Amino acid sequence: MSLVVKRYIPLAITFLMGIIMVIATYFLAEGTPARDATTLLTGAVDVIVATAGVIGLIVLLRHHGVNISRRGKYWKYSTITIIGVILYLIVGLYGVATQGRYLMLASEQFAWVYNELYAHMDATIFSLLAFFIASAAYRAFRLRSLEASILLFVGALMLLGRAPIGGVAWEGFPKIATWLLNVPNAAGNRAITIGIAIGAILLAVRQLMGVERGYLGPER
Amino acid sequence: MSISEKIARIDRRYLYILVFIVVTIPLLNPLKLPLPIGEHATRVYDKTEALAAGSIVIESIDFGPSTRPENYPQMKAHLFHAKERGLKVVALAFWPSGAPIGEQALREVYDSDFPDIPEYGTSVVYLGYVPGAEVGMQTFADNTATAKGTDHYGTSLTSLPLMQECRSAADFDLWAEWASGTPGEQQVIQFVQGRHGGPSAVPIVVGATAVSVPGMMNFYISGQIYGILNGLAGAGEYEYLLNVKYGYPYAQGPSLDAQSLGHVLILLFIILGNVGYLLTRSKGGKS
Amino acid sequence: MYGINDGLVASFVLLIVVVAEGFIALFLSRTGKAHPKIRKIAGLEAIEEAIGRATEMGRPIAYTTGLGGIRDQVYYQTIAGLSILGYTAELAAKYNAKLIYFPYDPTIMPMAVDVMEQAYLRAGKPEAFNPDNVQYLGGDQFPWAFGVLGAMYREQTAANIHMGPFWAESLILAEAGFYTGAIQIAGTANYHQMAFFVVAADYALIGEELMAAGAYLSKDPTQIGSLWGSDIAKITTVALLILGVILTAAGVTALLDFFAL
Amino acid sequence: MIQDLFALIFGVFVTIFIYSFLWKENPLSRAVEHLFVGLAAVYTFGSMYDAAMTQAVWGAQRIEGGNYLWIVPILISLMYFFFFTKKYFYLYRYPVSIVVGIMAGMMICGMIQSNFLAQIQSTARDLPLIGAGVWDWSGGSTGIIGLNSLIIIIGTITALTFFFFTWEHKGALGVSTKIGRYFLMATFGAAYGSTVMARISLFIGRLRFLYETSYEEANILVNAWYIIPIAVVCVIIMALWLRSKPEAKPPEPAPKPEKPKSKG
Repeated sequence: MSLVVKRYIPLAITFLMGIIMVIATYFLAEGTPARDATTLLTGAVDVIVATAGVIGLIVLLRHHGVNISRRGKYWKYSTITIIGVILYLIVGLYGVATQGRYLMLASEQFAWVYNELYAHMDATIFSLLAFFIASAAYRAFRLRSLEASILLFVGALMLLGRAPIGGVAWEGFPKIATWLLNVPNAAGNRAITIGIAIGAILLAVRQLMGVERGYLGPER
Repeated sequence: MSISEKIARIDRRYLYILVFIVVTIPLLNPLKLPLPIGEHATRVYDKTEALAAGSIVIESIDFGPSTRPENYPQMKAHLFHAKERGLKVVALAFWPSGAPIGEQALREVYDSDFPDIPEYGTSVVYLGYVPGAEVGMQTFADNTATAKGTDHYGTSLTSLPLMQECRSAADFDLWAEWASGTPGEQQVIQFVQGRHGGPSAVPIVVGATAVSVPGMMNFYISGQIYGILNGLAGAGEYEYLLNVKYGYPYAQGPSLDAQSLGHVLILLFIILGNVGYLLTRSKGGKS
Repeated sequence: MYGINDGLVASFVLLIVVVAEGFIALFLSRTGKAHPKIRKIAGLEAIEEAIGRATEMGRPIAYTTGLGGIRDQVYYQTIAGLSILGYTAELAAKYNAKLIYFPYDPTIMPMAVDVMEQAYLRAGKPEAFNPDNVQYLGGDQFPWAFGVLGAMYREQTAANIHMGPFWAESLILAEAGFYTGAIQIAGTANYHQMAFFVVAADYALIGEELMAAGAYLSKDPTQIGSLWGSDIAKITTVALLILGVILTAAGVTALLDFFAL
Repeated sequence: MIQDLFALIFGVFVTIFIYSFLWKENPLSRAVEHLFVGLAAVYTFGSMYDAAMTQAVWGAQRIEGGNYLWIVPILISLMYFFFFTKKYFYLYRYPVSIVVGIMAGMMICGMIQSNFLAQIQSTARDLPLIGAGVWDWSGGSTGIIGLNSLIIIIGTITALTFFFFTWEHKGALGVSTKIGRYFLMATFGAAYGSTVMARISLFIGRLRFLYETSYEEANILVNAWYIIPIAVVCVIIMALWLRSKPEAKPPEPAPKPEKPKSKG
């Protein structure tokens, strides 16, 4: 009994939902009430997962709270996280209370924190990549083997062709870069795309059939 | 440690300092290097230029602050172009973080009082954030009114004349996608173009971060994407084209100089690394 | 009654073909009528070695599934990543190594805890599982990436395993992770990020290899059968490609017309 | 407004502190990291909450418009909270199984159409091998159209064979997978090389923020770069302080086993 509730019903639900979506796409004409109902189903996804955000918040607070109370490693930094959560949550809840439709992101103060403070950290961390891409190229683009050399030369030609200066040095560089992008790159890309499509479809089929159910728990 | 080993294993921090210096110099002191104009950007320009005045352009702002340096100048230049050409613009964002950015661009291009301008509602509308990601796109293409009932400022769509003209994908003359991830150009192709008559019915031009451009080439070759602005260089090329005809400021000059030097520096790194590698290897072979 | 929607006939036929091939292969393998052998995937074989090394050094293993959630288009990569998490956690439990998992999207947190708990149970050490080793780092791309980075440095991880959908943070993790001295195994099916994993990580899984990983590691004939099915589907694809090119070159448009249906 | 000045100062400080990570993981970058994670958790919570509100509550066919059916997904959503119980932990699987099923169904249809069918179609349609002028030099970045077509066709097929899982890569298949791997490497090289521009752009974006932003009000003018030295001094003080502390050295990492790098 318990296995039925724990495993088989969820599997059956997954299967049913998958089949409904496939049937809707192929057999239900647009604009019919049945099709509209399935569109609502996709909209419901956002609602169904919504509480997970609360879970994340609680788990984070619990993790750092426990760390502080135990004076664990780096507990002082844990207080920063907790203060950040509490302050931003207050801003957000104030926004919810004052914003006409009880939304959080749309409230002015919440958006201000995001655009004026949060965005700086976001963009800076992203820009670390300018350094990492340079050091990774330095350390990994070596003439080790034929494969590595192809990687190196195509990469170097792209670098030359994509930089404005490349075209000034020799007008052929941008053309070669465009050709590399349009021809060999497109070939590899196409194979990867097709491979992923087949792999993903069969993964989904395995999953809908309950064959691959790594995520659905107990084997016992 | 021998010299060749040292060359092969330079501490990464020195590389970082070099990157920092080399990118900074041209920003402080522009070098004014010339810029070649590529086919990808020209096609975006020509497509927009060829549209009849009064055609409806969807400007889909699907990026956040993190890729703003690349996407923003592209989008702004294209908005300017659309305005100059007398096209009707429906701007919207499928990314929540795109909504404030879109508003800022519209203010800079149209007027700082946007949306309190006479043409608002007739030749330009800003819908703001449209929720639902790819589902939202699909709904918007099926019926613009059901995706979102009001514009960014709470005005009902029924009271905006432009939205009466722009009811579904059949009315779109061009979809300009400012993309940096998911949802992005792939979702537009799948859920808007794919379901509404293909590339001839809904042509798509994309302004993308340079990282995602190689992945789009397939769609470009197959015609599903008509033209691409490739990263900052694409923005620069577009600004340059607009500069020639409309006198739009070519602001990306210093940045593109910095790009050039950065690329050359990384090439030097690669060469240096390989010199060190080959030297150590040949030594290893002897002993 | 409704028929097949306009423009989707060819797509439906192809779907049926791919799924049927998968099924037949799966069925034959399950009933023992065929015994497909599987080729080695170096990146997956390396996981055990990486865990062994972490055990020797007494340092933890960092595991991530990228920006994976269950509510996005690439959810299938997340599922694949969680399958590999189960395998990795089981090995880690067996070797008594500490495994820290950094979920990105809160929607998969319960799944991750479930998967790891079951893995420790399979290894016979349910008491060794500490739910605190599933560390949530705020479900946004760069805070998450920076958090993982900081944790990798502070914990001095001996192995970093990244399996799932990755975006720009792929190189942040793979390159910065390199300097902690860890073995790095990474896999993604996001086309534009594979290059960075290939360049910066020690072992990389490319595209479909990630989706096949769950079946590969399970050693379950049913699942391996479905991999065999995917190979057959690929052969069909190659045949269609060649046929299409030849027919088009010969001026016969029948196949293209069919695809346009 | 004074908060704009605060935002400016904050922006400069976090930028410099995060860049200090490039030197090493240090208390300042760690502090920013912890703050950022905290804010992100709230942001994620907010965006998920907003998405649920706009989907379920606001709108003509939603609860606002009298469609109380939308309470059902909200109730299902609450099952996630059984995460915190020991006995009914498994109930979280119900919302998950619904979502996974829906996503699987959507994904299958999308994949077959755009990643599979469209790619085969375009290989057959857009890659001419015979025809007028196909084998002539057409210049520019195109070269010879027929040759390009041939390369793409061969590249696609050989690279696809690389993904065969249940055949040994030997004999003819071995040759094919080898060529396929070369194509994949070229693909990755192209992706890497063309990404550099994007990454440098981001850094340029940050530099422009540091150099060009300013705060102006009445008779006060604060340029962002005024603050850079202060932030840098913070980093230097921190570095000196770290140096003065007896460092608990982590054990030297054991050498990695020297194995031929697998790029597959």
